[in-house]
Amino acid sequence: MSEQKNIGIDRPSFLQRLVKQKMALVGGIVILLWLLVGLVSFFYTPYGPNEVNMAEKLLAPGAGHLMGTDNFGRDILSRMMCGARISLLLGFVAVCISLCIGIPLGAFSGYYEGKAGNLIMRVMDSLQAFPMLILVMSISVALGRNSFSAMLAVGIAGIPNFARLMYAQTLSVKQSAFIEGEHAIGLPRRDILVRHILPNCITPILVRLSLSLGSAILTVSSLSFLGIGVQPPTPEWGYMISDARGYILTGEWWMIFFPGLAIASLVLSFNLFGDGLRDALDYRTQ
Amino acid sequence: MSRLLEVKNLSKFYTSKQGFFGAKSETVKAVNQISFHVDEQETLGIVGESGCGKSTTGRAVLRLHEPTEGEILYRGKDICKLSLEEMKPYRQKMQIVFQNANSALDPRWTVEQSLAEPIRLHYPQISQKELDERIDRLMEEVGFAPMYKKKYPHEFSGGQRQRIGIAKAISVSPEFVVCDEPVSALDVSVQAQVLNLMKKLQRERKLSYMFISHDLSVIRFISDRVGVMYAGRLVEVAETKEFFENALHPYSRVLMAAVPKPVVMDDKDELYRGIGKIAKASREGCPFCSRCAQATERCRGEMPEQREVTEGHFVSCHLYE
Amino acid sequence: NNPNATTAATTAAGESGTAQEGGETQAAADNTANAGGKVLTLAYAEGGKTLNPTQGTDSTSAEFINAAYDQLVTYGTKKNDQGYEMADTSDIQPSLAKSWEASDDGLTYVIHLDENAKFANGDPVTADAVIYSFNRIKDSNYTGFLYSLANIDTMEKTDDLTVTLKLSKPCTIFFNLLQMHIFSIVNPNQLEGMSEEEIDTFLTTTTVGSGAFDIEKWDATTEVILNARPDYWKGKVDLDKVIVKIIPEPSNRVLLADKGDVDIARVIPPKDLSKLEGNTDLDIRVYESVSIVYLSLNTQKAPLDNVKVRQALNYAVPYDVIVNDVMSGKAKKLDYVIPSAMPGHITDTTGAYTEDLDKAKALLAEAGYADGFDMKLVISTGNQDYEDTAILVQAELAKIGVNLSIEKMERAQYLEATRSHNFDMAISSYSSFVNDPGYFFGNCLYSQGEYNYGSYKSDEVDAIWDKAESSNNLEERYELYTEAQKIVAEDAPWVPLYEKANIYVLNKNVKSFMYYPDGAVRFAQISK
Amino acid sequence: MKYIVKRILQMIPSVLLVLLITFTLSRIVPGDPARMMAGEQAPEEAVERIREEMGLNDPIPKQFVDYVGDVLHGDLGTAWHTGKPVTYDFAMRFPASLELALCALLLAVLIGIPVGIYAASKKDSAADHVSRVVTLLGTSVPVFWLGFMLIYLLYAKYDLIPAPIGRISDNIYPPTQITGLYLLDSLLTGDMIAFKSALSHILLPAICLSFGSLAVISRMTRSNMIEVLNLDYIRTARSKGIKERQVVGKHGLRNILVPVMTVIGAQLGGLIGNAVVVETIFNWPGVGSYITQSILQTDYAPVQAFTVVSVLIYMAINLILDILYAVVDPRITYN
Amino acid sequence: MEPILKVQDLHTEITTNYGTFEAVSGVSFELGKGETLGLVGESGCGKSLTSLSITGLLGPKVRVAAGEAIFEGRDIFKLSPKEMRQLRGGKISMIFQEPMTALNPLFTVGNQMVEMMLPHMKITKKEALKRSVELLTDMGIERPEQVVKSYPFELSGGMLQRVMIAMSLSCNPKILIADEPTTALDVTIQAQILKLMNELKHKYDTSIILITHNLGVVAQICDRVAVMYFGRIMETAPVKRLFEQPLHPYTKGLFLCIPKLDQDEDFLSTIPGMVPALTEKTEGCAFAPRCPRCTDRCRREEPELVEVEEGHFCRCWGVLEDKA
Ligand SMILES: Nc1ncnc2c1ncn2[C@@H]1O[C@H](COP(=O)(O)OP(=O)(O)OP(=O)(O)O)[C@@H](O)[C@H]1O
Ligand SMILES: Nc1ncnc2c1ncn2[C@@H]1O[C@H](COP(=O)(O)OP(=O)(O)OP(=O)(O)O)[C@@H](O)[C@H]1O
Ligand SMILES: [Mg+2]
Ligand SMILES: [Mg+2]
Ligand code: NI
Repeated sequence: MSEQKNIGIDRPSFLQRLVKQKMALVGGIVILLWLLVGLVSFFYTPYGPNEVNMAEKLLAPGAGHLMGTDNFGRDILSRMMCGARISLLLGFVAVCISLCIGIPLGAFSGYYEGKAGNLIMRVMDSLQAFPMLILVMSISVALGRNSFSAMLAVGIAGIPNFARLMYAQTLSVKQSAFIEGEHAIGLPRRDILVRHILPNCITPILVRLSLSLGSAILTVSSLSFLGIGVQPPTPEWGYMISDARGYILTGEWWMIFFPGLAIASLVLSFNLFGDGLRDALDYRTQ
Repeated sequence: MSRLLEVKNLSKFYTSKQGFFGAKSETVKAVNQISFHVDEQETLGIVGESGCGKSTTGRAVLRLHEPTEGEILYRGKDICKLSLEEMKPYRQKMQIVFQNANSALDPRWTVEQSLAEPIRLHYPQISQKELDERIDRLMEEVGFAPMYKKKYPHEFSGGQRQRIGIAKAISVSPEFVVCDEPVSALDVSVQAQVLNLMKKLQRERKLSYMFISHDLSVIRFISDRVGVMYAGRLVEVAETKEFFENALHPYSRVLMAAVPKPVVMDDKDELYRGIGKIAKASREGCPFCSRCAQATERCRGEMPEQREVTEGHFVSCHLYE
Repeated sequence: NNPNATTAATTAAGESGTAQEGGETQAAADNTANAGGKVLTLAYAEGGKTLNPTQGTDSTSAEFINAAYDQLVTYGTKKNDQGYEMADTSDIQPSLAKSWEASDDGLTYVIHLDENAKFANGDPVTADAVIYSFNRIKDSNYTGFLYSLANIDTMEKTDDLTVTLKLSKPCTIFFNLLQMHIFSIVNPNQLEGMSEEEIDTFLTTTTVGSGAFDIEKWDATTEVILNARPDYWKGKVDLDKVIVKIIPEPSNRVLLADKGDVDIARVIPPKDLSKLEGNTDLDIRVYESVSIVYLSLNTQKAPLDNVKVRQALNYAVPYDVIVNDVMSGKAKKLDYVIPSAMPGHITDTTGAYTEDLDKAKALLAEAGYADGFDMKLVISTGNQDYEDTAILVQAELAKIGVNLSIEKMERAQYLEATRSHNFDMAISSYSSFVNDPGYFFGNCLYSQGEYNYGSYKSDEVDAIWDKAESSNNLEERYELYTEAQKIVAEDAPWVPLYEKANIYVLNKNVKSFMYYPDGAVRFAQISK
Repeated sequence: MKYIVKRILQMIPSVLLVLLITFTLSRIVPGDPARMMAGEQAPEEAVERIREEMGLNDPIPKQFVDYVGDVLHGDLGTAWHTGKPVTYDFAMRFPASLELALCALLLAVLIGIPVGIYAASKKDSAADHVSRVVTLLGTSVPVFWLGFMLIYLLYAKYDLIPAPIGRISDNIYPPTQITGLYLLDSLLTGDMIAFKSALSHILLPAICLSFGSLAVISRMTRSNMIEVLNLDYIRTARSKGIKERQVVGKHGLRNILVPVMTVIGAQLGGLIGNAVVVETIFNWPGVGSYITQSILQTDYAPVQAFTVVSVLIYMAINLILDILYAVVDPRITYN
Repeated sequence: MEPILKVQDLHTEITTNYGTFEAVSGVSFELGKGETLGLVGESGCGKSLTSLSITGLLGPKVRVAAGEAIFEGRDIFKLSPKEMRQLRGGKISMIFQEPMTALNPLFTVGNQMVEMMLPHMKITKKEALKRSVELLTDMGIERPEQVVKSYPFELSGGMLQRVMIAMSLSCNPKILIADEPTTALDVTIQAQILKLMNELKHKYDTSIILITHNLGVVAQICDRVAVMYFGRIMETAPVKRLFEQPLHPYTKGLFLCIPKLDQDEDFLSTIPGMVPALTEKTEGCAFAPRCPRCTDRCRREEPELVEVEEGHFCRCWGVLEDKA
């Protein structure tokens, strides 16, 4: 069917369409909330996130400590607030690493298709053959146990995702008549790549970005859970769960419950948002 | 009229590599040893059925797809041998309009941006003001008020988009435009508008067209000469009038007979007598021999040479020797 | 279930699935494994590293080696303060050695083997076997150092059942060494024709001893199954079967013990004991041990090269909170460096460091660090308690202006860092192989000591050690070490934190459980 | 056949690359494996001797060549933390992991695909939205958290399942070994006691493990199905007057099979990764928990070996999938 | 002649996220027994939606808002889904534009033909397969036994379209709706298909609704023509009459737009302006903005479809006035 048949002229803007995606909206709002919480945590938390107070250890949620305290009497709410900024930051930097390396690699191999490109994609395939978590664990153990290496590991492991997406996108956009038109005009290949192909691949990359952020946060927290991610006593959510697992039997459920909820809500929001983004950007679902 | 473009023995083979080591490969002879020419301010129409190599010819002529062999002389200069840098002035002189108006413009760029890019590229010295004027003029030339230039491609209808595609092609003042089925996707009423526009532009800007279509009536309207392609070969070339009155190649005649004419006939059983059976193109000899009612042994074994039967009327068929 | 086999250990490389085959015949009749036999089930955190006596230096490996092998001698029993049976390290009892004679100068030992002693395949235990086994220890990369501790100079076969050992100098801990699992006697007949390398690989997974158990399955990460040998030369033990489940997740071990799904659980986080204490089916045993935990201070690095700073740190650590909250009271504050289970322990705690932040601040100010300083604290993975301790120390030191950042490292990396003295401060633990202050000091605080991570060097302490080690008089040695401990306290190269307790959670149905100072469970003694 | 050989040949460079990556990773890991092998209290000379024996003092390129040579001989090294050859450890644990992974995958497929199809055919209905949120949750909830919550509720609190250890209760003999998969073996031998016990043990870890894959599979099924249901031939099928169930079940399903199979194949990587966590939490005696221990103790031989093996498995599965594609889709041929 | 299908005032609505609009508004026509009705009009004018409305194959967001379609004495729009299913394929069958995509690529041609027959005829699979082969022979396909076993991708477009025709005729339908059956094909193949359809029309005695935008095709095959514009039928007439004497300005314009094969032209006449978007509200005659002889009345009031001469209906004030 031709585009022209589409009801067309007064087609709603992208933002309007995104807002129509109610779930994406919810996701976006929750992400913003967490972002806000993370920002606020720089200036204000009810208690210090690492403030030990043995006199108040293992308090159930209540007036003084809304989410209770942990085995060192640290306020869980405060730790959760700081955890938001840590998770968001780690996830964001990790995805940025994947993005900044993956996109150029994918675009290069997709557009120039030569031997080098072929080799790059083979390397990507091999990387993708690794079980993700194992690769991440290996890399971050190899680089030393801290949040930086966890971030780097998640970032590296995410490169093939973006490279392959970009590769496929580039290949498909390259087929468009308008790219051929640019060739006909004599626009240098590099310009075509940068000015025409890259911008036209943005849409799926944005979607992937959102989804990847979710999974990066999840992976980083898995690492912390396994004891590889962050250094104690960083209030990272996964690390908090790992810390708290010994207390679930004695009935101190709040120690494990809230961080888990936080991870789930943040990751879910990124997924919802990415999903909505995809729907809003996809003309076919109109 | 002087020669603008002369194509000699142009071939384009596609090899589809299979497997990592490329051990197996299959060759598609999309265009096979064709020769033709286009004069200044002339339109050469190319007809043929789907997959016969029309688009490939168009792209090969512009070196959008590197020809496998053959010469392309543009004003006597073989452009096949030029480097990318040397090719640049020719890119300005030779342009292309595509069939699919939807994907022919970058969806993320406004019409203005799309039009400005080629101009800037080929006239780097141009001032912003001149550029604006030029774009406005272009817009008017293809029948839009200049304010439309701020819009995005998806805000236009198919016919309008096709006109913008044409505007983009002529923005750098080319001499030669390959039109690859520019009206096939359009409704008749819109098609008429676009065809008129193209004819007008040709006259005003002294353009030469290589106009690809599978619609004989469109070809008849726009072309000065007609070339018929079949299975990668150019089987007949003639002046339009000559062609429609006196087509020689059996395939050309089949084509003519097959066009449904908007005339009501009483005896419908009489329809399409001359079409004959339909079969795959023959791989040996004359590709049409598998469908040709007059085919002989010779046709099956030997590819006929292209010969000039009457002045300006070339045909590749053993029947005319 | 396979009495004729030399050993039922199924773990020979490449032969998978024997364990299942074992179950096969019985499963056909009745699929309840426990029918009839006495089975002891244990939950452990890890499953040991090897069954090879000359390579297994960790305590879990020791348990399985002890089960499958006998040594020349063993410890007698005594009751501790709580009335529990435990090994009496001063009471050496015969095992494979029926009797022995020592020369007065303590340089010659004549050992008579028990003529009834038989290896699992029926071969008698002979002098050759003893010499063969001891030679293997001597040559081992892993345990050769223990052999050298025994000062054995020559070994001689007097007759088939008698061995004469000549020492280069007297060894006060001679029999304490001989009773160790390292000094297990292997059956040389079963190793004939193999190269050294092959033997090591073979023994990793196969046992060729005279012990009370056959090892049916040894899988260090899932489970270990031992079957009591009906033809054990000392007579079959009470249990029929021992199943050791390897459960790395501590909370799961707690759960299992709580539900009665296992008979014995080891390495239980102290904080969970309070929950288990409420369970009347359980018998929780807490024994003092020779394991100590302390902060190593790198005495070569500023500002820790300043003794005042080190003393200040000693005053700034929340000992009581660590003992009560991290260790849930199941540990004991370590006042001086030698733990209470070791000879030479100082019982009088006056003069030992206690938390006193004012004093600490004053000392820091004296040292010129009134505003404190930044520093890294290195800890190793694998023990939650260290992490918790580190967090508490961090929080407390912050109060005197010392900002600690905690750096958790892989065990291997941690070892590298501490051994190469490349750290500021580290949480270290030490568990003396040999329960002797000389051994302990020599390793940890002697300037050339292998584990002197903090590069502590005190001429006085070195002199005392030299003197004590050349002495044969136990009393004198202990006195000398008391003096040394005081000096160490003054120099403060460590912040001694606590001595760990050995905790066993027993189901009440477990009887005659006996504690050994090395912490390893001897299955043979347990009945049910 | 020739195609398969060719594909296997193609894998060689990839496998070499994987070997190089794992080898590199293992060499930049801090900490000295010889020290860990020798034992913490071993003297330095002993460690040095072990280092020499292990070839750790050789130049790095030689070490890599030796390593590749060993792998080619089927020697994946020795795990010092278990004291056994890695191949042996793997062989012991593989059936357990396979059983768990298969169960999880089966759950994911058997639930995921029908849910996806249903949601697609009832697009934008309440059921669709619910399934969408639930499946999104599947990819969002950390599996370790879910595992603990389930253990806490079902074992600790309400005692509905047996202790989360191992594959079968201690007091029950495992079934006669045929395939190594307890569920299958016990069914084959008709040993219902073992079957029940094994089932109750595998249920929770399998659910945990499948949750993520289930989500992905059902989402992919849904979106592919929606796309397919918009295609011309579905309209043709409807125009024939056949039942809607047949339209979706025959024409729709067959056409989403290829992408869905691809997803299932791709899930395997995630499954292996998650298995590492799930097996640890549930004390499942499989390869995953073994690898976690190895990584945490910096025992690199098993990790290296595991990576290589799982990459091989991944490639093998992709090969099998490619062959299956040709079965499903006549347009795909290999010659 | 008694009509076999009578569509009355059909309105079809499309709901999108941003509002509801009518894509077919008030289409009425009759289809006689054995008659071929051509439905012509430009892209997007609602031809396909009209046919899909009749067969009940509208998508999830499209629905018939009003109108009736009487077939065999019953209103199709009031049938239950089950009755509708029996009708579809059995009594009313369809052919679509793209033969390449209209057949499921993963099943053999035979399988898909058999599938069509099973629910509508008392027939076994084997018999159905045999019938498929016979039908294919009727379509002039050589070696039909082999074709039955092949997959769609192994056949050419022309072959597939024949398969589609064979399939649609397999249950002896009363009505065959062909939605642009030849648009995607080359002219030579199109010619063959048209020839085939002309032959089959008589043999199978089906009424055909042929949707196309090619007036040439209409001339070759139809008995009657309905010209659609903007969701409405503008003019209906017997084919010969329409070609010789079109009345509606839009129809006239259309004819003039087509380039002639047999004469040189310098300019084509065009219809000025553009087709309005369906979402736009129109007042008066939908064609008014582009009409050369538009009056105030045209802009105000929408004309009715009126029979101006025997069998010739037209929706235009101007034409009505001329006649009056
Ligand atoms: N990039 C390519 N790779 C391989 N084969 C190609 C490629 N482009 C075209 N072909 C093949 O070359 C032949 C000629 O294609 P071409 O596009 O020139 O035909 P056409 O006459 O323009 O057809 P249409 O009327 O459908 O546009 C076809 O058989 C086609 O399959
Ligand atoms: N499912 C749908 N959702 C939204 N709009 C639709 C849908 N189906 C059809 N339309 C719109 O309805 C109008 C009429 O569509 P229809 O398919 O009937 O046109 P047509 O006359 O068959 O055109 P063509 O010649 O291009 O096939 C078009 O503008 C189209 O965009
Ligand atoms: Mg083309
Ligand atoms: Mg249509
Ligand atoms: Ni269209």
